[in-house]
Amino acid sequence: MPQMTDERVRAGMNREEDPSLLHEVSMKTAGVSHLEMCIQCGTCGGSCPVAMDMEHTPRMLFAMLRAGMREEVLRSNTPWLCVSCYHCVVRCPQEVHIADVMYTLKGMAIKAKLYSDSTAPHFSQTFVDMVEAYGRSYEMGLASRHYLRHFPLRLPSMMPMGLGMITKGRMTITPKKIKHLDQLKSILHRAKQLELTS
Amino acid sequence: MTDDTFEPTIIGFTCNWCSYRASDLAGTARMKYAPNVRLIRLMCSGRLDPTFVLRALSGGADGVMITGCHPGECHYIEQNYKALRRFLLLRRVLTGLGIEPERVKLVWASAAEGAKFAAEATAFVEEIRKLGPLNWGKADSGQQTVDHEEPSTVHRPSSEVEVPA
Amino acid sequence: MNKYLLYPGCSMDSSAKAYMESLNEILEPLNLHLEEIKDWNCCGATEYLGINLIPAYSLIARNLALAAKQMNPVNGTGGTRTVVAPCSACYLNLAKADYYMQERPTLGAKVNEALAAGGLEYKAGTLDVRHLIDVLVYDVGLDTIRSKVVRPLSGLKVVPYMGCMLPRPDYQHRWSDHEHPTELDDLLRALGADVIDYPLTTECCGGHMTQIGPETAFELIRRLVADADERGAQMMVTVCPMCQMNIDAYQNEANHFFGTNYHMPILFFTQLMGLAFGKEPGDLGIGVELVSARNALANIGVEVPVTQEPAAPRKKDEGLPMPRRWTKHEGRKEAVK
Amino acid sequence: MSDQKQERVGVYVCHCGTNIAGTVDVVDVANWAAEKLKHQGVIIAREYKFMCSSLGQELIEKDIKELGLTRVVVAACSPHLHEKTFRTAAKNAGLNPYLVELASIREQVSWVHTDKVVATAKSKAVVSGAVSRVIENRALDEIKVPINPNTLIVGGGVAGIQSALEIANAGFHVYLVEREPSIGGHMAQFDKTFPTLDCSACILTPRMVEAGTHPNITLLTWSEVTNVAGYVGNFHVTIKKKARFVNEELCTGCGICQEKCPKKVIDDVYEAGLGYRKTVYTPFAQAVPNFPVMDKENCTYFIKGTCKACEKFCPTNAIDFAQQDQMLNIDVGNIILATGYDLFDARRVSNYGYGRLPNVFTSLEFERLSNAAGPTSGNIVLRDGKTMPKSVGIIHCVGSRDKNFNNYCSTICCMQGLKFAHLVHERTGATVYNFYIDMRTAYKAYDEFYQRVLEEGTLFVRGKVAEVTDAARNDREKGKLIIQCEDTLAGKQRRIPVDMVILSSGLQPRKDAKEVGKLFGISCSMDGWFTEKHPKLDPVATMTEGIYIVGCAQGPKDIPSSVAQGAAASARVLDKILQKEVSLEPIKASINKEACSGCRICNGLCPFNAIAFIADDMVSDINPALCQGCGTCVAACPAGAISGTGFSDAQIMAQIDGLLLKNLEIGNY
Repeated sequence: MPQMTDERVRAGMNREEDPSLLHEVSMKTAGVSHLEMCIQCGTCGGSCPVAMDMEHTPRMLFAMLRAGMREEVLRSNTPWLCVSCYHCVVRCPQEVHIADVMYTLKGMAIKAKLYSDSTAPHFSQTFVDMVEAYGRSYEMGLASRHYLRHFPLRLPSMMPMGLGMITKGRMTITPKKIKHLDQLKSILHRAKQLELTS
Repeated sequence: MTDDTFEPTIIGFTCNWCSYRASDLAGTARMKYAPNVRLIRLMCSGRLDPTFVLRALSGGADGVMITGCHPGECHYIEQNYKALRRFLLLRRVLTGLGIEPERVKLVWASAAEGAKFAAEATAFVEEIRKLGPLNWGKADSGQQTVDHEEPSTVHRPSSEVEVPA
Repeated sequence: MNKYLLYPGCSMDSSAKAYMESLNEILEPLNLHLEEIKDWNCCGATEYLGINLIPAYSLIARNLALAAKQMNPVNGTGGTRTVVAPCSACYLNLAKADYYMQERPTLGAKVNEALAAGGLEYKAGTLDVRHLIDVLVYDVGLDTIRSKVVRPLSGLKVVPYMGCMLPRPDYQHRWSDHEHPTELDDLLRALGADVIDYPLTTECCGGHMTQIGPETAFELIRRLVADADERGAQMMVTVCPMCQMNIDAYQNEANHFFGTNYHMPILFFTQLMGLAFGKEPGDLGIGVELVSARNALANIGVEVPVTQEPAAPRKKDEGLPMPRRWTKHEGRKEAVK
Repeated sequence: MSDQKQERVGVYVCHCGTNIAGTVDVVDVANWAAEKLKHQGVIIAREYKFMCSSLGQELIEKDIKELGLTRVVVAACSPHLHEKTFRTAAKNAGLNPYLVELASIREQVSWVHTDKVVATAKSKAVVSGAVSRVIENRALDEIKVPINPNTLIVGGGVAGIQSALEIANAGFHVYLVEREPSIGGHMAQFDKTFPTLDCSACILTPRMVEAGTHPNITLLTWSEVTNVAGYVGNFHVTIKKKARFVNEELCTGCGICQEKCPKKVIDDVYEAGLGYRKTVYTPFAQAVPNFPVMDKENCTYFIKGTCKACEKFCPTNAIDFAQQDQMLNIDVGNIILATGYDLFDARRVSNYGYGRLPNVFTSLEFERLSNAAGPTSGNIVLRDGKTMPKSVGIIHCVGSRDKNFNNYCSTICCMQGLKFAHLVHERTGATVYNFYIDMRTAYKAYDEFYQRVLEEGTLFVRGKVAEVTDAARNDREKGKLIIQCEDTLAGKQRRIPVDMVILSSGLQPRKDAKEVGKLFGISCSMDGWFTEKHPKLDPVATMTEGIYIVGCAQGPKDIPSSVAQGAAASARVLDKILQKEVSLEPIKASINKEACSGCRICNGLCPFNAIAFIADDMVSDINPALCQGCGTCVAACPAGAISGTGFSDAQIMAQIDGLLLKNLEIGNY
């Protein structure tokens, strides 16, 4: 947990800083991230509709990236709360691709097994599993499995909604499969190999 | 025919008012670009006599970059339009001579566009690298070895044969 | 030009089937032909991108590759290079993938290497990815739409809700504004509706937070619904299946959470177009929303037939097998590989 | 191909400290030139730390005298920087200055490449090109032209007024042209000026009056420059004096016409859209000149054909509905452009709600609101015209430092925002918030002003505002404007409800800056400001001799800097005037009449009409006074009968060969 680093600092040691972290995140991000260009103005943190639940505002997270605080950044719940509304992206005066940086940090956190106790990684993974198995997403399976696992107590109050969705024909009970699932699977298989080499 | 070791030699013509100043700006801003372009300053792109281009290509250049002010921004009102006309004609002549017309490129760059100048120069070098050496006026034996006293990066085509312009 | 390729997206035949039904109803009056991309797959929503980069973009790009193949005139689509996506998230993913594959050629190359494993390729920039409302406002045109209105929606007080993924990040510069775009307002006005200025029109509905952090999402839903209610709206009108789903299906839950009692129906803009064009509510998927629009529509004399209470749900859910469960152990294997 | 006699060439390679020597092996370049270019006539090649220093120049002068050099190549920086330096050095040593060539191995080599081997090789090629070329150079004589002592100043804001007064007080004539009905510019709209809070009108009006009554200043307001021809010392300028519909000879400026005019329109210029004016008007009470102008677009008489209230009441019969636009032609020696700035259009930042939310104001609107002579008599009130705000948010950097709008810092907005904070505090006692990214209070007594505003209790929030909205989330926010931002120092998102928002909008180039630049033959930067000759050492001159830029036309700046530039440009102009003549580059085309076939192809090519066909001789001829030396005719002549001095075919061909190192083995040209 984060305290470990702080304790080491207290013991007179330097905080472990990774000067290459910012560049690493930038390069792993889709498109040209412009992450290096951040001027810490806080437009992102000001725009974010879910900032109230974030441990760090996006701006703060970028400052931590610059400071090379790998562990703290990857443990932050911030990327997992991002709702991809792109308000910060279009308002950012430096054109930082903030939403895409959040995706990068999620991926890095999963690989480093450092994400906080958010249920989001599991949700994403469940979704991915489903898409890989069927080629299409499948809300019924996704929602029920996710809720069952993470919000069992909320499930009863959610039942009327789920029931409504089913009775109104808005939640298919059976998943749809695409025809050339094999093709998709080989593409994704190759893509995963490429991901590891990049 | 892409040859990784091939370093093109390119002659660049600039006008005194816009594009040479763009290259100055690229310099003051320390923007890096491919070193293969050697510049000649004219007063105006309208001064560009097509025979200059032929002289350069026959003399060992693999490509020629002609630069000037943006249309409508010429220091001499509209002479860059004349450069444009000559450029289009020149490409036809080159095609007639069996030379890829892509070896001559026209770039507009204002005095403020140092970054554009640098990017265009680098891009053009890559385009010419893809086209390969021109070897105009050389024997079929192809590339002569470069004078050993020359650093290998200065690509000096054989100069034994002079081709009249 | 009235022929387009259609990328429907997964929700169009489930949670947003009303969107699809109503879309089908308005195609004929507007002389639009949409040809579905054959064997399209899920775009990955916002989930896939958080796991892996190359697979996420390869998943999206498979659709682009299939569409590009299909756009070939000899295959009989009329040769259009425009892909229409009615879902904002799908639109964003497809458009963004196309843009990033150009902006970062190394990404484009890797994605194509992956596509090659499935015998496909896609040259970024080949297609033009656009959202349904973009095509309706800018290609079909408001004048044409206005000319098809037989039942003006005057008296129906609506707030236009564009959501976030449509006007942003907008790398293609398609929208009038990132904050207060007017396309949906203009369209609803063309239908005769009383359009209320809605400052939250591009605020977030909560996205996937309804699944992973419901309490965060409830607050976002509350803000939207409360402001619409405050401004006297009878309903919200949306262009996005995810927005519709969150505001419709989770509204009661949010009410529950905050002790409020909002009743703010939310319909797809295509449903209102259908109504204005004189179509029957039942054919437009009206009635399947959980927060009923019945009372709101009564204001303009539209009667929504009562949906039949379905039979009791199946006693035993014997559905199809679920995909493998993801475990930490498995994740590790993946990483080591 | 060339003279029988071989030229004696000296090559001088500059280290420029480490600027060149850090990337180019200058010793190698010099040795190489001495050895490989010997056959071309290079008899000496030296390298030196700073060629442009007096010691460096003496080195060249000494060699010219002692070694009898007939040509000089200096491999150093861009010719645009030091060509003149080395030409003067040559001249001092008795060598014609045009027999010197600069080979740029700094801007074109060392600064743009990193690999030392490659850069050294390229430098050799560049030197080789210059040596080949310089051999073909010919001695030329500078052309001297007399300077017209009159000066044109375009723009009557504080910078233009300052320039005009400096020159006029020195005893020379100035034409001061202003597009609006009165001089004064933006400064005339302000209430107070930072950091001393002097009343803007109190310090500006005396200057305006002085300019308006100065015997050496011809004031041309409500006028625009439409054409500029000629060159330094001899510009021919056409000015459109728009019809005022008021006879300036007869008008006494009594103001009765304004009083009697029955039609009011919104004043978008002087009152920034916040107040009204009549259709016959002077923009403000202290206007200079104080003759009104008629706004033809809105005047009832011009629209409907009846009214003429102004005419009826004018005691001196000065109203003249038949007045026409006048075209004036004047000759001047120098031109100063003081065309100012436009305010950034805050509607473009749609998340700040300007234009949608009534109580969001721009900086210029607030200036009028706080001005005692403004529409509210200086009462700071909301858009309803009566309610005094209890809380005010001032947002910095609106449209500035933002890649979505303008990249640059507008320089004045921080101080402007602090001034607003002070005025709001002083006049309303409201709670004031200032939202900033970085507080930029450089220059004399500016930071002290920041301290003062801090002391007054203004609440500073470090964070660029994300949005201003009227969508309340709770009762505290109801009916307010909510400013949402991240307080970056507290690390928390905040929503601050206020009654009024003031946008400290940035400055941007005039929307017609590009056309104006074209008119005067100067260029604009990427951002659209006029480009100065050198950003540090020559900030008021331009690439075009005889044209100067001052004030915000050159870039955003405050009043003290604008005034300083106005004065600086005047000093430059006076310097030129006192020299009485100016030397021009002798780069001209000339026609060899023997070779001319009289085909007349060149005649139509010249944009300056310098080429005429002489029917008697059946040949074309070039007027050297009109020729600007572009060389288009030289390149076009099918008979090769036209040659261009300084850029002859022989010079360029030789340089091509030299750059390609074809000169190495072939020997003498």
